[in-house]
Amino acid sequence: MEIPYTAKPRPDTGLYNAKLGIWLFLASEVMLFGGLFSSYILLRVGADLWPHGMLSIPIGTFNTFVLIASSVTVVMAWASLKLGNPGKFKAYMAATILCALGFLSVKSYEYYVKFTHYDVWFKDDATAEKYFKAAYGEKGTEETRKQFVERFHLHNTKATYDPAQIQLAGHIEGNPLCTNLKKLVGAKQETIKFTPDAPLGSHEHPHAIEVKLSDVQRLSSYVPAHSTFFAIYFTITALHGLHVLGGAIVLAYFLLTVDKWWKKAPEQFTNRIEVGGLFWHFVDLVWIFLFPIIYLL
Amino acid sequence: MSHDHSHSHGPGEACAHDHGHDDHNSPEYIQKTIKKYLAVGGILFGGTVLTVAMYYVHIPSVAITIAVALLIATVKAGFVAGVFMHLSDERKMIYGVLICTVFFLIGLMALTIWAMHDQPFQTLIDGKPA
Amino acid sequence: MQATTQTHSQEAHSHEHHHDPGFLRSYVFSSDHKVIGIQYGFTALVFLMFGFLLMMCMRWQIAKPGTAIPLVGGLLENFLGDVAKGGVMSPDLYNAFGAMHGTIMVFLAVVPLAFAAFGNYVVPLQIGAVDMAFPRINMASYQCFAAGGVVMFVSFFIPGGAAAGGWTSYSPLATIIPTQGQTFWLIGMVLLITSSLLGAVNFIATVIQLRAPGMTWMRMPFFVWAQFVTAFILLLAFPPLEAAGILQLVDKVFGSSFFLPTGLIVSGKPYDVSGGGSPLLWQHLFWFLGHPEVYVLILPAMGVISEIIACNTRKPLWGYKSLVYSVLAVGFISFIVWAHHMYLTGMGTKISTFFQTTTMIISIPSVIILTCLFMSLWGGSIRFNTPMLFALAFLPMFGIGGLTGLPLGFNFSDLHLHDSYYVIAHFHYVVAPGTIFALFAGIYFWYPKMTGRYMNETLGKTHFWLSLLGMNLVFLPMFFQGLYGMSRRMSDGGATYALVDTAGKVNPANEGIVTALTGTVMHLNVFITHAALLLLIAQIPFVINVFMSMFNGKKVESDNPWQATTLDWQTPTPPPHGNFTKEIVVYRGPYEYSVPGQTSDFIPQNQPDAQPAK
Amino acid sequence: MQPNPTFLEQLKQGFMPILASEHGKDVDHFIFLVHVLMAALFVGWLTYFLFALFRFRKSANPKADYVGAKGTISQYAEIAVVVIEAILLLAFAIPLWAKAVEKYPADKDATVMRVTAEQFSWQARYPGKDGIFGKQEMKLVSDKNPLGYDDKDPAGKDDASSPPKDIHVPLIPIKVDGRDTFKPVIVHLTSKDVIHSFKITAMRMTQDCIPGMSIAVHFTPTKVGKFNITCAQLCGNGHASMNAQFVVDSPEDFEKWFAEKTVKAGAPKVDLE
Ligand code: HEA
Ligand code: HEA
Ligand code: CUA
Ligand SMILES: [Cu+2]
Repeated sequence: MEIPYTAKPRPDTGLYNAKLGIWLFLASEVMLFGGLFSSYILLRVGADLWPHGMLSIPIGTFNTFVLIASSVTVVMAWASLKLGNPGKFKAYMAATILCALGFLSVKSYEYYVKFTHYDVWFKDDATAEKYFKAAYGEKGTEETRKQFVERFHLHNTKATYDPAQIQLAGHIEGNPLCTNLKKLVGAKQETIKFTPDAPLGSHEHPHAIEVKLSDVQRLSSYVPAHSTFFAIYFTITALHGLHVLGGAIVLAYFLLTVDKWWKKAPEQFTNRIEVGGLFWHFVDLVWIFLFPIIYLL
Repeated sequence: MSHDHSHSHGPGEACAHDHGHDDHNSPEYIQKTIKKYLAVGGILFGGTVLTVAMYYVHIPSVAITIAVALLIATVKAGFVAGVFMHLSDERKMIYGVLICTVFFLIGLMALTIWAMHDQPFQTLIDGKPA
Repeated sequence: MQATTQTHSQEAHSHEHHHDPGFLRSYVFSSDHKVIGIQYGFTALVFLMFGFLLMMCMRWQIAKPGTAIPLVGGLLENFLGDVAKGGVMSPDLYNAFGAMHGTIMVFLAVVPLAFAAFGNYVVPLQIGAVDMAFPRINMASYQCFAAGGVVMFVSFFIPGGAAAGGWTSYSPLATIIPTQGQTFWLIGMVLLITSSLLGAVNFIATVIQLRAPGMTWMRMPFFVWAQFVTAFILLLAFPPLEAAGILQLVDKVFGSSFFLPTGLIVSGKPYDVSGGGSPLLWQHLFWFLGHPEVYVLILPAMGVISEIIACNTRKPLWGYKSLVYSVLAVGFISFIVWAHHMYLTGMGTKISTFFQTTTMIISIPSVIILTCLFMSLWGGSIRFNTPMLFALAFLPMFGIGGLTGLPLGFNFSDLHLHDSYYVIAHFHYVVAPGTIFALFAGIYFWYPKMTGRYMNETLGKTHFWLSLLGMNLVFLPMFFQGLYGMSRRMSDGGATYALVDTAGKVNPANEGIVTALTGTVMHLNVFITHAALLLLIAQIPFVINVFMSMFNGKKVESDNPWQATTLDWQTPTPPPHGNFTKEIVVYRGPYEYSVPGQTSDFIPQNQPDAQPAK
Repeated sequence: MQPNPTFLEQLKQGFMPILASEHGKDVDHFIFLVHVLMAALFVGWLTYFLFALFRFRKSANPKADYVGAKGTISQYAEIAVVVIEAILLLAFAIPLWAKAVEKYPADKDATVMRVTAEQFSWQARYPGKDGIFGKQEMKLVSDKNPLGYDDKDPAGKDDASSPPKDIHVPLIPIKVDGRDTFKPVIVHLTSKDVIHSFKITAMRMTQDCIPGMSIAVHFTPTKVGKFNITCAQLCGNGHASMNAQFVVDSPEDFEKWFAEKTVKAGAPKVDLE
């Protein structure tokens, strides 16, 4: 028994099976990411405050270049096979996989940076102001308010916010990963050493300050639980990352088995590469939207 | 992929897709497309640079920023889909599937957003009826 | 071909053909669409039974709140612990069973049976394909499904029990219930959705690519059309629910708040999340699937019915083209009606007008489909065998269910009927005496093809009449309860707001309240539960029939015992690996029955030329 | 005790519960109309169906007819369905919904209250003479202030809270455009925790209470009496018992109840069962 149209296209549709299959699958992927993008839009439109510039644009841009490059190499890999050149195919495919790994490493680094960066909210105004001053000197309250305004693009400095609503951002000594108030209190810790972020327009970190946990209302690293922004950022990019990983594994499998397949069924193998490439381009395409929406806007 | 024109059609079925240009499998054709791929790669790089540059320029209107950024992204996506994914030269069947998909996606987004904004009974802000 | 017809059981048969691939490869990790179909079918039937048993426990609780469930009460206490203390169902357990009844029935019983099992077994045969386009993906699809089923099943036994937020899993409730049942539910759903997506890709590709020569679109049996549209619905409507499921999972596991608004107070304390989410967002994403999903439940059933009606009236389906266009229209419009489940969330006139208009529009193609099937009876020569009985009963039952969808579809009447037992009655009429009857019909119909033996007619007819009676006695009274204002999902069947309890004792808390449920309404609860018991008993002949007939059923006389025209009957029985023993070419439409001037009253699709009467 | 109507008696009144609101008449009428359409279709098709089964059984008609039904009756039936549905939609459902649900009476002409739902209780707050509610913010919630009312807000000084699960409104006759009717009720609905649904069958009124949102409904009671509020949206293990009484009083009874039972300003007690 043999299933028809695995290598040659069916005349009336002009398609071989796998190509139709992958396009159908991609259609469902469009709806999957579409659902997530819709959620993003709705949550953002409905939000009181939405942060900006929380992610490193140079890093994001770099990763965009990496993905685009991989898209070029994967299509070149396919074209090389079309020209009957498995040697070149290997080189291009290897480059593609390297790009994928590069992308994932950079992404992991970005995650790591976020997981060790903290925001602290204080119990009441007076306490908050006390710590703002400890962190940034006499003008501490103004400085943190400025940071707040900058973060949420509220270039209307006349607006008044109760300081207890404003968070102090920085690092905890020892760079703990994803800890929170409950965990710290649970570990019988009473104070933390906290290095606030550099004031706006400067790169110099202020000295670490001692923060009493009993003064803290909420403490969160930049994880999904931090805020809706980070929640959607991590969810979508993680899902996208999983697609990159999955795609890379499949492409690597093709790279490793090319010799065998090229001898046995060159046409079918070329089709597989085309199909794998289609998936890969789609992953790239998602990122093309993801990057401006999450990093820039 | 190309058509195998020699293939006999089943009874009652017609060839749905006909294209005039030369065989997609010929080396010359592939060579030509390779140039195209590299050009598109260049365009994608350029588009990215443009988007990021725009962010640093700080256009005062948020709406314009968003519109332009999304426009660039759409153009880039168009190139990826059209050239890398050969959509510009694809079969009817696939267009059909994708058109449905896009239609439903727009339905999902637009109707949900509309529904979330047509809530006249949402009332009582700070104790006073809105 | 005749040589292979002979009636071996499934096992004996495939051994003859190929070198023996071993038990595991043949039955567990097979990539043959027929084996996968049977795997799906069997698993789904077991879940169907399981879902029904859950509901029997709940029905007991509704009729006799606070009393121990006979027979199984002790078992529940043993397995589930305190939630079933003394064999009495606690509200928590009731909610868990309710959510799981809905989930299991929809996602683990009916979809796998109607779409995956029948679709897998029959579609490739009917279009003359050797297998599905991607056999190994097909296998992966079943494995994903099985894994999802296991996760769902295991969730009953974890501390705190299974998900208890309704099958709709509305946030914040589903998120803030502190136990992990919902997490299991979500993981299970992601697996089930993945399975459906793989299945859908495969079905569509198969129908588009693997039709036999001559099998043009308008020569496809209606069943194939129904499955084709169903596959598209699954393909495009399921992913947003998968997205929603992922978001709720992140809420649940990582403490984010996609669906939790700012300022939640749970048990008197602020709930420790960042807030800023939207409970309505979940509802939109859920119902974006939820509504198309109901057509996933009904379209394959309509497909099955059409095949059986055409064959047993011995005449072509009336209005084949209208059927096809209607089913396409239903599939298309089903994507833009979802918010009729959300009229009472505070929608404005404009948006609710949009959705009630689309809801009314979608009822039109349904009416056309039903009309065509009704008109198909006219002029037929109707054989009342068991499959046909179930198929015929489907029509009025779906009619009742569909018609009662109308008052729900108008927001002004939904104002009173929303979330009452009227809704329960509406959709059960469509899915239980509707879809389930169609599935029974399909099982009785294709059983001879799968096994080479008929199912027993006496047992079958007993099953039919008792089920028909039971279904109506169960669901008809619910309309009245609903109209009277009895709400669904009441763990005490409404006893708290009744004037008198089911035993006739006055409820002092409701003294003087004039809209409290009356004794009559409460008594219907008891009545329904008894009817449900009858319905359960009615299934015994079916279970016996399924297993007995495998060994002692009457053997089929030929490969085409019902004298049907479609290609599924033009194969050996049971069909071997690769399905067809000869080249298949299709020459005609699917329902060439009683063609004037012919000797035989049916002409198979692959028969080259008609034989004029002498 | 209430008279307990028999099945027949309930059937006679269309199995609808007692009606005590103005737009409820329209609801009932509309439900009736839709069911007439449904019944006509069902009876019509069922008659045809049974006849066809009998007439075309194999023994009566051994040879099937290839063509089958001719004529256009079924098309007419389909067109009729379309037309009737369109009429129901355009002439009834949409305008009635717009009138009954969206068109709010002015605050000053209505009994206004805010109902906060929580697992598993209902509580009403009346705005007092100024017609303005004191601030309610969930972040003010504490053991002593379970519904988060702001004590400092001057607008809240004359507010009054009902006891849990006991909500009253007065039945005050008024004239609108020369027509005798009663003072309408506006209820602002919100929830502290999960989604509940405020359902009073006698008023033919259902509305979800969604945390983070405040949604208003309005209706005009027409009868003195004690009615049920039930929760129509699954909200946890106490969902079934989350009912309350909604009492429509004569003005005097209402004043009396208001003076005796409500708690002025500050934070009312809520008992969590
Ligand atoms: C297979 C399942 C299925 C099908 C096919 C339908 C079909 C329809 N449904 Fe139903 N529905 C559900 C399953 C289904 N539904 C479920 C599961 C729920 C509840 C979910 C939950 O909340 O848990 C629900 C809930 C539901 C609601 C929400 C109610 C509420 O919560 O308040 C609404 C509202 O518009 C609705 C409307 C409709 C309509 C207009 C149709 C139309 O498509 C119907 C069209 C059909 C006809 C109009 C029949 C035509 C018949 C004839 C012409 C002849 C009749 C005569 C004889 C046969 C003799 N449904
Ligand atoms: C496809 C969907 C489906 C099906 C088939 C059913 C079938 C049945 N349902 Fe269910 N039901 C739902 C979907 C379904 N239900 C949903 C979605 C809800 C809402 C849940 C929620 O509130 O969240 C619900 C809720 C629901 C309620 C309301 C509970 C409440 O609100 O508190 C009730 C009450 O009576 C009920 C009863 C029944 C009954 C008596 C059947 C019977 O018809 C069952 C009949 C079953 C059979 C006839 C099966 C026979 C088959 C076998 C015995 C297999 C044999 C096996 C082998 C041969 C191996 N259902
Ligand atoms: Cu509150 Cu149900
Ligand atoms: Cu629906």
